[in-house]
Amino acid sequence: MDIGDCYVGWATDEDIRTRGASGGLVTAMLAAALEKGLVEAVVVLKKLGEFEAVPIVTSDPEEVKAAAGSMHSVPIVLSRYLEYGTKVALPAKPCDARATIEQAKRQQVDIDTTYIVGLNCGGTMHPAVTRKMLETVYKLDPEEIAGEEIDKGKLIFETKDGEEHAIKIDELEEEGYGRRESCQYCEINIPVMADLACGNWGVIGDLAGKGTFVEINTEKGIKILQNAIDAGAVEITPADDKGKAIRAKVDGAMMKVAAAADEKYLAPIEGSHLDYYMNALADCINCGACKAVCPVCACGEGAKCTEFSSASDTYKMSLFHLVRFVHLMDSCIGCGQCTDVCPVDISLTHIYQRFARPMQEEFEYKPGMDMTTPPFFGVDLLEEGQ
Amino acid sequence: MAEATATGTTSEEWQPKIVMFCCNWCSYGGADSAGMGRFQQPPTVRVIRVMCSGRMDPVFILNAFLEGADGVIFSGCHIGDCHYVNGNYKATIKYKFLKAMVNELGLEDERLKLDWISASEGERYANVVTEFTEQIKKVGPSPLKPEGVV
Amino acid sequence: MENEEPRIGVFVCECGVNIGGYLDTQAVADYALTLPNVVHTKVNKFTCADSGQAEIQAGIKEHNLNRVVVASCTPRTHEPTFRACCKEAGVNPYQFEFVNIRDQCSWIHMWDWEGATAKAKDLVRMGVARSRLLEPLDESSVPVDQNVLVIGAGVAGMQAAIDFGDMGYNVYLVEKGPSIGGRMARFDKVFPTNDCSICILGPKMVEVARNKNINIMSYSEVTDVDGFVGNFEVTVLHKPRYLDTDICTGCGACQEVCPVELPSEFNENFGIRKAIYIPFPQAVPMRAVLDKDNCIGCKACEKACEAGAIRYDQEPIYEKLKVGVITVAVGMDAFDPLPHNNYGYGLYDNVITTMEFERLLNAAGPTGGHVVRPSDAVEPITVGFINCVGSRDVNENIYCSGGVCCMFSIKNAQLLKEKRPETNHYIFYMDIRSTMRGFEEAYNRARDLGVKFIRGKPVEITEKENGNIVVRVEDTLKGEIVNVELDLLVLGTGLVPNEGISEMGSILKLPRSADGFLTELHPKLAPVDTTTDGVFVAGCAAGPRDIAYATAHGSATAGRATRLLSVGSAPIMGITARIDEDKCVVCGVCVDKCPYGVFEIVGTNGDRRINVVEALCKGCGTCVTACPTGALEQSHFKNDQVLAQVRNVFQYGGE
Amino acid sequence: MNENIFTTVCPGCSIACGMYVREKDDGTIDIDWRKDAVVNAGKLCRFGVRLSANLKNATSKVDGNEVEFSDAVTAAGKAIGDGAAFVSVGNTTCEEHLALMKLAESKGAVVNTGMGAFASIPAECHPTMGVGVPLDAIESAKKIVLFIDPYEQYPLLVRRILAAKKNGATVTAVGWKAVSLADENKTIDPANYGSELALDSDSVIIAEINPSTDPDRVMVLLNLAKATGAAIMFMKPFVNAVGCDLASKKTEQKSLDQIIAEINDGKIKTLVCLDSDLIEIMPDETAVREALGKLDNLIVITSRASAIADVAKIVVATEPFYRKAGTVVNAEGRVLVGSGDGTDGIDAVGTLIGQPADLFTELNSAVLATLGIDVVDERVVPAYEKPEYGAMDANPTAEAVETALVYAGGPFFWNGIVDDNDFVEMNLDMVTANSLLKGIPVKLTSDKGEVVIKYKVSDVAPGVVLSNAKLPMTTGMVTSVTVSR
Repeated sequence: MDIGDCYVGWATDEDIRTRGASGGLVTAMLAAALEKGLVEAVVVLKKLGEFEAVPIVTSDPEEVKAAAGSMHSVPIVLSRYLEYGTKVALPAKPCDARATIEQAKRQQVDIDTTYIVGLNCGGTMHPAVTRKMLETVYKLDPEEIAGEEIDKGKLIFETKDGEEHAIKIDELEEEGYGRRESCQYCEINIPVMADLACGNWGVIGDLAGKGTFVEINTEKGIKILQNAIDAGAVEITPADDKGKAIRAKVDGAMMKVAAAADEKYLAPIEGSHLDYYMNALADCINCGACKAVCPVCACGEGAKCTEFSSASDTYKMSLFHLVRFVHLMDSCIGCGQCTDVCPVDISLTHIYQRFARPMQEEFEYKPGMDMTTPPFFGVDLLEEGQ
Repeated sequence: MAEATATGTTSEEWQPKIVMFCCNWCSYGGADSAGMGRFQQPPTVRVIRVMCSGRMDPVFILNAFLEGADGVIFSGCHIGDCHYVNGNYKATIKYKFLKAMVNELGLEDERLKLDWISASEGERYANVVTEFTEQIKKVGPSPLKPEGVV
Repeated sequence: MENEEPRIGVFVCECGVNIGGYLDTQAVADYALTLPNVVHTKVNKFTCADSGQAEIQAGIKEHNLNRVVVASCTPRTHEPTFRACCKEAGVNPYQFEFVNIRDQCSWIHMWDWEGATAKAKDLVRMGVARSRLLEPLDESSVPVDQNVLVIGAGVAGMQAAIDFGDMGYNVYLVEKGPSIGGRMARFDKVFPTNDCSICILGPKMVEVARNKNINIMSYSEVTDVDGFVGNFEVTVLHKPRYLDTDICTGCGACQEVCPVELPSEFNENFGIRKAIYIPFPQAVPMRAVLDKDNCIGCKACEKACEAGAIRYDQEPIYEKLKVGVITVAVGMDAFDPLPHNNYGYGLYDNVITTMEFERLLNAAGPTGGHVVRPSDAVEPITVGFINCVGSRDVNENIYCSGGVCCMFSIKNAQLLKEKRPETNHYIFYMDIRSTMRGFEEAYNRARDLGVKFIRGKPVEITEKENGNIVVRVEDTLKGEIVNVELDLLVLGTGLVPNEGISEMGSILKLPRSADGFLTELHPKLAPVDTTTDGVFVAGCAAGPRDIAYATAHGSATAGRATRLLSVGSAPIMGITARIDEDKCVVCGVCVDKCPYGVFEIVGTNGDRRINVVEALCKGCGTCVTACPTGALEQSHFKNDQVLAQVRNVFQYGGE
Repeated sequence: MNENIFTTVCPGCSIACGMYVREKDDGTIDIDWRKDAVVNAGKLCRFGVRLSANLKNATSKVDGNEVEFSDAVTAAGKAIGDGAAFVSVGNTTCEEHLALMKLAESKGAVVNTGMGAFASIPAECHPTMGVGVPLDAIESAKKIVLFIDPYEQYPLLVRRILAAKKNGATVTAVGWKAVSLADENKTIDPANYGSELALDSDSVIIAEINPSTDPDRVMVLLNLAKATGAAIMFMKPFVNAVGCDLASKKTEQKSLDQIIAEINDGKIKTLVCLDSDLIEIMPDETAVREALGKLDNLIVITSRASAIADVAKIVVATEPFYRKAGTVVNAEGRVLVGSGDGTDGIDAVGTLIGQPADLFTELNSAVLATLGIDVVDERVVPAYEKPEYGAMDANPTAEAVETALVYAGGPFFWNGIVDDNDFVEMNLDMVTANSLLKGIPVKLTSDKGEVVIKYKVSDVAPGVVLSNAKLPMTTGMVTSVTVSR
């Protein structure tokens, strides 16, 4: 088994294989990691209702097996749940993985003891939006939903009666439904930065739906997969080239869609930028939620953005936001959390991205993709300048 | 208008207020040399001394703008001459960020300036101040200036 | 002390008319009194004068001040004065704040009374706001190890070593070459007195060798320096000589039998040396060295060595030293005209450099003191010297090599003329810089001897079939173009930084100036100090110098360093980085931001923390800027102290 | 390395935002955003975001000594005799409130919610005063009139109002401070509300009732709503104020001021407070402390450490709010339940009134009965009877004083928490007129004393010094002060 290899795998355990998505490879792998002591803890997405799952930390393999993924899970701020150095494995969408890597750069997570099992992601949906969409567009009772998937540009809901209801994502998103805005223009669908990249894209033939396509990206990736195989928890077979090609094709298609969304949402601001941003932030109530959820912010309660800024400032804009802008310019991964939690509905991710994009391009730096030091903190690139 | 009294000039012409951060070893010395050489310049600049341009925290500059600064200059030793090995290189990176930030924010590009001034460049210091002041007069008072401050 | 309510006194200086003449000092003082926590203000004629300082101290007593603000000239010159004044009166020197209303206000707004006054008020308001937040600091100190490291055993390094040794301190004198002596050992005679170089240097070299406090480490290099003032940890590499220096007697039998002949570096590659050789007759230590790269392994030397000193299997040895202070005297190189073939050097046989000429002139040199020209070994009759080769030249180095090359050429022309009166000499110069004592006399002596001085920079050098060199030059005094045919042309090459200097700079964290030489702390007031406490610089490492200057520097470093050694402790300035561990999230950004290695992450998992080695900190504050949490603070330049100034630039409704 | 996640609502105000509380093995908590919550889509204001810092658990005490829960209950049993007075403003579940009512009944007393307005306004108005309109209804309103500052007082209303504006609504704010999202900000004499605010049945009036609200102001607004057919919604500062009011309806009510008065007259000797901290809730802290000092018995049943618990004779410490079983009714009348199953408070009362331990089940069904529902579904707002009421003649006392310190009481205010609210606001004229220095605190002086505090320049009515934090020198929601440097 080598870095770069691609396999299709599935859980040997009947129950996991049938319950877990795509043959339950990931679930089985995580459980095995716990059982064999490769890790002390696993982060699983505890499902609290059809449309919401929250990450919880567990050291109980049974809880891992019981949990199943969800399209609506929020990006994971690992350091909020774990002490540095904990041996942990977590399932991670690309943004989760990038968040984790950024935290590792800030010494909040020990990358060497953290196994990131990446999951392909075509985007996530906000529970509230999803419900509204089901009621108004699909004309379905949210409580009747049994499952969902994205296929061929369509968002498909399966109701408990087994019926499938499909609508084109573009149409949905035209009307402001569908995936989170940040997901719509996110161009990373395959978690190449994680230790393993898992998903159902590229699983074809009679394995379709019964197996998970897994690409090995790191030594750690080999470790956790091999561990599961040795434990007899999973079986794998080399992925065939046709499968690889299809996977790449799907990825390519998604990237095109993302590029289009980028054009749409991040088109240059018309008129005065200052007015644009002042209006955008006018309703800020200084709750601090955006910072609290930010996965690339390592600071605690005390931070430069909060310490030197106060609700009592008589400023036209809040120093808090301006400092956040600077700090995020190289580091924002566009995960969408700040927008999600903003009580006055400021599209913060959108704003941060407007500041971050040009900087990340100038420094040819994409946060969360590897352990490169963020330019703002970088010293080595200075030396080049000398 | 109110700003006229800000710098107490009798002239009706609006005088901007500029915050300038100088490193202790070069630029602050340059400011002193300007004095030694009696190089006259408009009384628009308020100098704040830090030990090294590497100490130049974006928070300071952003705060200066929010306070009402019409322009901000930060200045250090010429590249290669840093008293602290490479503090001014680090300042250069921060400047890149701030410049991009200020531009995206929609503040006029002219309002933020980084310049290397050595302790011996008194005349140059005066020129920098004078030219920057003229530049700011052209763009006018900062749109971020809070009401009522002078 | 810290949380006691601030009681600020503001003293506004008129500086005679320097301030009082251009802005309303009384108005500034009155305004200051309206500011919160200001309980006393006074206008002084000269605040820095005894009377002014007395008024400050009286104010402190009378109003029980715990903070003092002086609005006058510049902290760069007067901060120490006022800090001392405050300290005497019981106010912590770091709770003194300087407001610059002369150099940066009255002097630059001489015709704007209103504007200058308003600006002065703003500056005072900013200063008072900062002063309100200033915290008392005490300068801590660290013990100073009593051992000394001198890097480079040229004349400057040797002098430093001797002085340290004589004062009773143990000195490690590290020299990268096989013998001490440096450049001076290669000179024939030295200006302006023209005494024999080795005759005066030789005894000094022996003096070094004899000094029981000096530990000569020749053929060795400093590869790493850790630690801080008083506590440096030095790694020295002892390069293998492939012989046992304790046994070797320096008899030279080995070099007699060695079959390998190589150009002799000591003789500027005129003449030869063997693969195993004694560096030069007066070498200290008088020991052979085997050049392994060129050794053919015939073992002839081993047989010839009666002492049996040869050790072919010797390995490099790394030694760790602990020292308290360091003198850097790594010297210079002569400018190399080869790459650009300046004035035909490298193209025409009979164009040589001063250093090469020195060796030809030297009785112990390759030609036994007979100056011959390379092309045909004939003794030249007409010799020309070009000055400022590689100096005062926009294409090479803009700086002047300190008159060294001027005097070189004058001396060499003179020497040859004295030796062989039949010879003619031309010196092509831009300016003659005979600035130091006895230089001008040497210049006159050369003129009297008939050395011809042509003021002009040669524009063209050509070679004739017979090997003669023709110099085409405009005699700018006569204002005419002349062609001078010479048998030999000597280039007065300037002084350039030693090739190893950039490495030495980074090992010791010393900045270098535009000219490439090490930067002293202050060119006038601290010429041998550096920005790294406990490290001093002597000789040509800090710029072109002549021997006298370099020697004086050597002694100077010993003198400066002894301040620390004799007291046995070194002060650490108060403006260092401090960390608030409750706020710190151990993100580690500061660690690689710091150019001095102040920070390290210690502990594991939950107990990880940042360890701050304050003594290493130079107080630049770069780490404070990088720290995202604000846990790092630079004492005396804390975030809120600087922000207090920023937030007082403006005020509601004017005053 | 496992954690419990509780689904709960934020105890900050009557919007009752849905949220998760993560409880680690060591008992420390951290909040998480419950994006599936219908009330707030997971969004929280500063109070909710910082809940773990804002709420500290209580400990059972008798005469200042820590004791076991059961001992505290026994002690309470002895102390609570006939003639005891009971207060529960609505910081806990309907069930706990009901339990307290049972206890009160057994002592021939009632439970006061402290909302004086309810006492002096005809009962037929109570449903309208109690239950507001669904928050979605705000979004679809054509015109919105704000008698509150949503930013400071009820931040989670802001997004609803912004949504309404997107849908074409116009917003008018009537208050001390200009509200930036309002199309127009006005100060209007209550007499002219009708004429100045062109309202109709597509309009929504958003106001507040708190323990210190002048009933006449409420009546004026009720009249306005009746006259124009506009929907009206009274926000309340306590998470379950509505539920507790519904539970206590038809019982005679007293305002907190009355209760304090009766303590001072010696009419009340024993006071039982259920998650109701009069010291924090009432503006004049000193007066309250004095009064409480005169009691023979002050019994506090509470889930959080609070000022009143510190001075109480007996503290019965119940589980933190997020662990409680039971129902909460928010300002829109929505019925909410958390995933907690704690019943300490109820069990405590159970023991006191000699009722079986499964008192909760009984109370719970009683609550559902009162609300007229069989099952709790957070996504459905039950239908509430809102009887017609006649116009009332009201003459609200003028609040304007020459220079007045005025409160905009938000969650932090009612919970007595100093956070990022440690400053007052005034307009630029007031600053320059008193030649205040920038960045230097202002001095406010009332008959009661003085305070030095940071100030901010904002668009506040002339003569008004607005505060979100409670200051020691206040005498009421509006206090006459002088401003100086």
